[in-house]
Amino acid sequence: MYAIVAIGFNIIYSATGVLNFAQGEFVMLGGMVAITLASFLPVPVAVAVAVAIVTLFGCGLELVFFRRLRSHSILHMIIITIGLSIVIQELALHVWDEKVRSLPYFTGNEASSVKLLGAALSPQVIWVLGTAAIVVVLLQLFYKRTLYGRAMRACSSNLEAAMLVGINAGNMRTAAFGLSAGLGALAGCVISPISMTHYEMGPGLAIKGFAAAILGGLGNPMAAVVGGLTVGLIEAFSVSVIPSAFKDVAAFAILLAMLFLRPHGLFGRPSGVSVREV
Amino acid sequence: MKEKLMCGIKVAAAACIIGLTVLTTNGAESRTIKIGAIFSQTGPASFLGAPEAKTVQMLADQLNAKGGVLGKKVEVIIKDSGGSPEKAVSFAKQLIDEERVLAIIGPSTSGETMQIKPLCEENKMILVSCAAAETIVNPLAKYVFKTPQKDSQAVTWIYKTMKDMGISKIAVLSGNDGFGMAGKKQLEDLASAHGIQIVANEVYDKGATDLTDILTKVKGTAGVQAVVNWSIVPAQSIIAKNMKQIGLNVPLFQSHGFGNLKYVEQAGVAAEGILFPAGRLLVVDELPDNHPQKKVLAAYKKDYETRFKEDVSTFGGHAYDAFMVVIEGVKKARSTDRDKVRDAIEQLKGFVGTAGVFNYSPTDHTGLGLDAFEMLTVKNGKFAIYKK
Amino acid sequence: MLLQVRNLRCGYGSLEIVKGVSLHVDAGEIVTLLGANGAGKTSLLRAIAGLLPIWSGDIRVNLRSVVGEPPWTRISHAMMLVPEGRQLFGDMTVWENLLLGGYHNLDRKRAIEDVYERFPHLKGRLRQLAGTLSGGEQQMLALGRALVARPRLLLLDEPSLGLAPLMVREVFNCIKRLKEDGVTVFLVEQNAVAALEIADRAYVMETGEIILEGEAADLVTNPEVRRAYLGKGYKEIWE
Amino acid sequence: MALLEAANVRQCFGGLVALNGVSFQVSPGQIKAIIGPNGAGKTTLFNIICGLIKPTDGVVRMDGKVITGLKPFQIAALGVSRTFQNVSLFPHMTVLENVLVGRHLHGRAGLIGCALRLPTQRREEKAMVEQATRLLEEVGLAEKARHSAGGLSLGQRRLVELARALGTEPRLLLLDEPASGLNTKETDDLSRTLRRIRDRGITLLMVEHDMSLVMDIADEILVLDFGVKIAEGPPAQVRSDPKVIAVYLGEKENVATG
Amino acid sequence: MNTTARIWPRLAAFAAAAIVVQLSLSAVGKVYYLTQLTMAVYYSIVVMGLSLLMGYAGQVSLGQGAFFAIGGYTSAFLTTHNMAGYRGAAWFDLLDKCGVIVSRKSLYDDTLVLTLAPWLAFMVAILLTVVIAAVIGYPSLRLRGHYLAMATLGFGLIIHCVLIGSPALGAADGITGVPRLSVGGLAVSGKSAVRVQNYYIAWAVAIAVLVLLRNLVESRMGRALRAIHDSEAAASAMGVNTPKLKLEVFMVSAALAAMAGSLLTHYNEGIGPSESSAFKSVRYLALVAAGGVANLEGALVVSTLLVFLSLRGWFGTYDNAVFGIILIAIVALAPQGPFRQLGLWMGRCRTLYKPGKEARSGAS
Repeated sequence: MYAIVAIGFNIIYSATGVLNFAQGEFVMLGGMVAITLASFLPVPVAVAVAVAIVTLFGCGLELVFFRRLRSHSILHMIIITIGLSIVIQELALHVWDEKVRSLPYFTGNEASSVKLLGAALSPQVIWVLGTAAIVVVLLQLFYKRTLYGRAMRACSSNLEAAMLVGINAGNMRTAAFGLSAGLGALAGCVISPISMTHYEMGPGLAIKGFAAAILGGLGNPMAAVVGGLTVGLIEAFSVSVIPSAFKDVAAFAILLAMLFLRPHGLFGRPSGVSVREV
Repeated sequence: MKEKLMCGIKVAAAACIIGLTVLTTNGAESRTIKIGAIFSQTGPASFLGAPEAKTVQMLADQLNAKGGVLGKKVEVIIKDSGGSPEKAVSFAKQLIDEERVLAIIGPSTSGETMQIKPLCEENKMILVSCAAAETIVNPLAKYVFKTPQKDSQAVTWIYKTMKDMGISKIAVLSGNDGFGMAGKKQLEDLASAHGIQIVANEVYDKGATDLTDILTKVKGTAGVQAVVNWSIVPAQSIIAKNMKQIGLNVPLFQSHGFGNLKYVEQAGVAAEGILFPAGRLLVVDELPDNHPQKKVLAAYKKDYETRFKEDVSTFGGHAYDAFMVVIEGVKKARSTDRDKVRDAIEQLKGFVGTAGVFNYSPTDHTGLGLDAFEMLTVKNGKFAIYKK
Repeated sequence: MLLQVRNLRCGYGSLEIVKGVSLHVDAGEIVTLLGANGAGKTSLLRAIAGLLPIWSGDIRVNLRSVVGEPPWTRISHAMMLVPEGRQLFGDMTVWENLLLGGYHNLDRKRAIEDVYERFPHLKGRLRQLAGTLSGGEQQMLALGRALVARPRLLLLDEPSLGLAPLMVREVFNCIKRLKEDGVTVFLVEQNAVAALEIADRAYVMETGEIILEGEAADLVTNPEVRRAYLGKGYKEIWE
Repeated sequence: MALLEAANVRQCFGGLVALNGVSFQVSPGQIKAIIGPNGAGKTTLFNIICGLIKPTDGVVRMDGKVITGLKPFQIAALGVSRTFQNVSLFPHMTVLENVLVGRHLHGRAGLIGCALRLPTQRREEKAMVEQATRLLEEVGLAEKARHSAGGLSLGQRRLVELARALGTEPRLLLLDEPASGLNTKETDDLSRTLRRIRDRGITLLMVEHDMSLVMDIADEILVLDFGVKIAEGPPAQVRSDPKVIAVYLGEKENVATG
Repeated sequence: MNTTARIWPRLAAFAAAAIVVQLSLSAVGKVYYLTQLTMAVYYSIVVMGLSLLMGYAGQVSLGQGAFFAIGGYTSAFLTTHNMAGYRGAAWFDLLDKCGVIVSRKSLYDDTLVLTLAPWLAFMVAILLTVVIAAVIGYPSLRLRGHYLAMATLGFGLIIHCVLIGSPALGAADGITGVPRLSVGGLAVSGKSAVRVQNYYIAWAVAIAVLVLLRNLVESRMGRALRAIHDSEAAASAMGVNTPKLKLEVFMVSAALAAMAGSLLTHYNEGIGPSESSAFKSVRYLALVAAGGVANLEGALVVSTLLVFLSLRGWFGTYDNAVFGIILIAIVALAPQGPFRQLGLWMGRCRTLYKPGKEARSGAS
């Protein structure tokens, strides 16, 4: 689950160099929209439509708030994505309300479980894992096999050269936002039955997703998945070592440790992260 | 020169805005009774504050439609604290100093209540809190009351039920918020008195989305006969689901915070059989017609649900009680003098609220006895009174 | 006139780098722009390619003004810049680099085949990451990538930069062949002798202005060219 | 003894070798110039000397003390100052403030002293302003002291940068293409200024493309090509070196035969 | 550089504004507005500290709320934790002999409460925060941009979790019953009787901070700081010890946050964990942005105003949204800060009317 959020970070970061602090809000919006639609549409349709709507929303966000900016300094990017995160949350609070909602389980119900290697898992967990796996595979195909995906990689590799060969960097940026929003929304839908959807869920997810992305190394979807799983495992494991009230502390501590020691991630190469470079 | 000019502009701008606030705030009117309310309508505790604010607004409208009390209209000033204590303090000071309200209802959380408790006490301001923690009324403050049932009573109910079921070894899980921590303390304090042994004791993040890890740990602990969970949403539903998923098939007790059908819906079939103590608001339909609370509860439920198109929750009920306690105090004192109203509230006996029948006294500012609770369970996706 | 720049002014921040430059390139020509470091050559090219916003003046490709258009539309005017320092997609393969060169060229398969023909060297390295190529190979790839788009006007920014003499020769030979294939080349070089050798016409730039222009053959012997490179009084120094 | 000594300095960026075992010495009081075509590794060498990058191999010594591995500010404290190829002024500060930053090393006042404006700090500040003003006068920009550094012309920026570098009272001053972008008159002024600086006992090491300037004022010239030293010696000797001519003016014969 | 001449008029203006506001509010009988104004002024101290860090040194911090909370909590804990149980322990006797133990009666019953003297707790609070800032800042400040923001945010969240999870610190309820902080005849306290006095104390502290920071910015260290912002490489080459200076400024801004936290805790007589929430830190960021990133006076004015309105409950349930919108609006419309942008617009208008005069851009 963190993995999908981490992938979302990756997509926008590599295409635009922006770390989107509002990434968690896409997840929340996906869940919220799907839940609303599910009241009169079958669940699969609702999820599909929700993902589509949030994708458009992500594109719109880029068009409205990023396309026209005069300054693209990192400080301003941080400020504006944080601002968006808050405003989207508040919007969600006033559009929906403070209540916690959830989608019905895709298969089975709340009490059903599947035995897997001795561990009991909810069928929804299988859904989540399956979705993450499929997303990663599709993303890899998209990036490695399609012209459009390659163009997106080109933008992150060398923006100026990409523009020179005729890639419309503006559209790429919009597409990256849309893609990342859509994936976030999808994540929001599949996890909704398990962990429910709440207007305030975004930031917590975002920072853990970021921890996962950092753990894996920014700019690499595969590594993000490994990072996501690692964060989840460490969280689960930490419960048996430290008081569970401090479970989140463990996750954040990992984030800090990673940032301080290996900001380019476990698998990444060192690049423009730390100051000591010319 | 330019610097001076800029400074002048800034200062002028500041003065203008402050001037504006002065102008837009109405002067006090003596023809109305002002009651202040501080609820956490937004922020992490909004699930408490939002229904509370709605309830109080609704009650004030209803009361005024009927002509008010003592011939005066009631004006409710609701402030949204967002769950921040410093805002609660700021608002309390406003309500005390500027609005000179008769009483303050709320805040929603015990943390905020504790921050303004000394403030109200010093300024002789009636505070009727909607938060549950024991520390609000213990140590006793002269002007501070509360309406939710005591945690200790809820715990007593749970332990009594356990005894009847023959359970003696339990696991305690609690969320890391004020509610969870307060409940945890009561569970620990009262356990030995009821012959209960806590063999596992875990705290988790209140926003946690997956508790399988903790429950697995509990499952691994020998001799756990029941699990008590003390938290607020959404963990309450998650815990029920996770227990079923990992096959931890012992009875699950929840706190009185489980009082909303929504949580049952979220837990789905996993909610079946959950036991929890609660006021009777949730099972109003099951109550016999001659039950003293039946009329009040049914009316509140109907009014709230028709007006706001959402299920009534016990939290709104706490605000109902708080508001009505103040109004009853005014009626009984036949005065809007704050000290007289306070005395009247302290002497209030047999007032029927949503949480139970209130009997305040100089030593008890909670007013509710053990009978305020009913042990409830979930049956077919609905709340039902638990019968042995 | 394939490319026409009129009275172009541009710079960074408040610093004016290019101070009113006018020049033109006719179809089928190789025109070279010479000048010392810091003369503003690269800024001028970046402005023409749309990477640097211009302050005033006009840039026309095929008589149509391209001022204000974003850089990625330049290719629709059949114009392509090979920037200074190659600017390859270093973490992508050679083949992917070529493919992206033909991002807008629907006939890119054929175009890539043609590039193989031109640079047989690249064909053996299709799966290699562009960043791991040697300097000369990178320059070949940069040229090749630009050619996949089948530009009629090719802007080259210091293609000989950092290359071993042997490679420089190969690059310049290649540019000469391009002309034979009907591609117009606007070449910015600091290797003046080599550039003038293959160019038809040349401009010399100093501190943001064009100080000299003429037939390449004339300029080879023009002392001003050397001056622009080597500073005043070059004579006493070098001869 | 040499003031600055580089021994077998090697620098690789990824697979690219920017410097391949360069050794040279700078004697006190001389003006030494480094020339060579673009991409020869001149600026890289400067960055290594002043500590912005750490060489892959080799050492640089100042007064016989190894300085490779030290932070730039530590090297600056040893008396090495520099200007930048692309003029790296602080654009949001005034000209005077820029030069005052150059005086940073010679101030004592810490954060607390500055915040409280202690008398010692005030005296120090006054002295620093006087010195900075003097430096600006020296480069002829005193009247621009209060202007924003961002609004100056390139030539003026170079002068401010020079004044700023002099503010650190260096023993060795590194100049990265000080004449690039300057017109003839400005270049003449610059050459006079540089001589004056040398006469004050400051050793100069500069990278420059303007041959006339280099030949005019340099005591010694080092020629780099592809990260390799191909010639070193007094101007007269270097200018007659056929290798240098070939490298600098292009490989005429090769192209002709190609 | 004649800095004195530039500072005093501003100070006089602020002091005059403070006095005018107080007098006019007293005159119209709305003196209670001073309560929220006082709180707002304390918060603006945090904002000024962050403005120094962000605007002048160019480093982002999303951990200011945590520093505020560390300061506040330390003060609150030391002045409410009853040490009566430690009587007889050697360290306690030593403290007692130094005269730093104070006793008072409990609010609700007659038990004797022995705590550390508030002024000492205040010192300890700031010191502790500075130490923590040093520990966390040393590795953090090697990062830049997004990474630095995330690192400080992560640190803030850790502090938040620890505060909420620690029963000794009141867990989710926070700490209440903090006594007043009195030095000389003055006391930081929220009692309505000393409201006016406290209003001026807050302003005095804020203006003092402003003066100190102004001095700092326009001195040797401040120039070095701004140099780092413009070009770290060039600053370093000029002999500026950039890592050390950045760390020092980080510590200064943390100390200011802690000071504000401690003072406000005494003023409010308590503190809760929400002070350390990520949103609080974001709010400080918004206020710095709204004041104009490198504009200490702007930060003071804007944050005092906006926090005042927020504490008055002006924004109702849209409180958070307002700050989010400010963040977006500033970046989208006035990345230089509203005052500077206003200056630009005014300058443009002037040139329209007087075409002969050239507008000086960016002046303020």
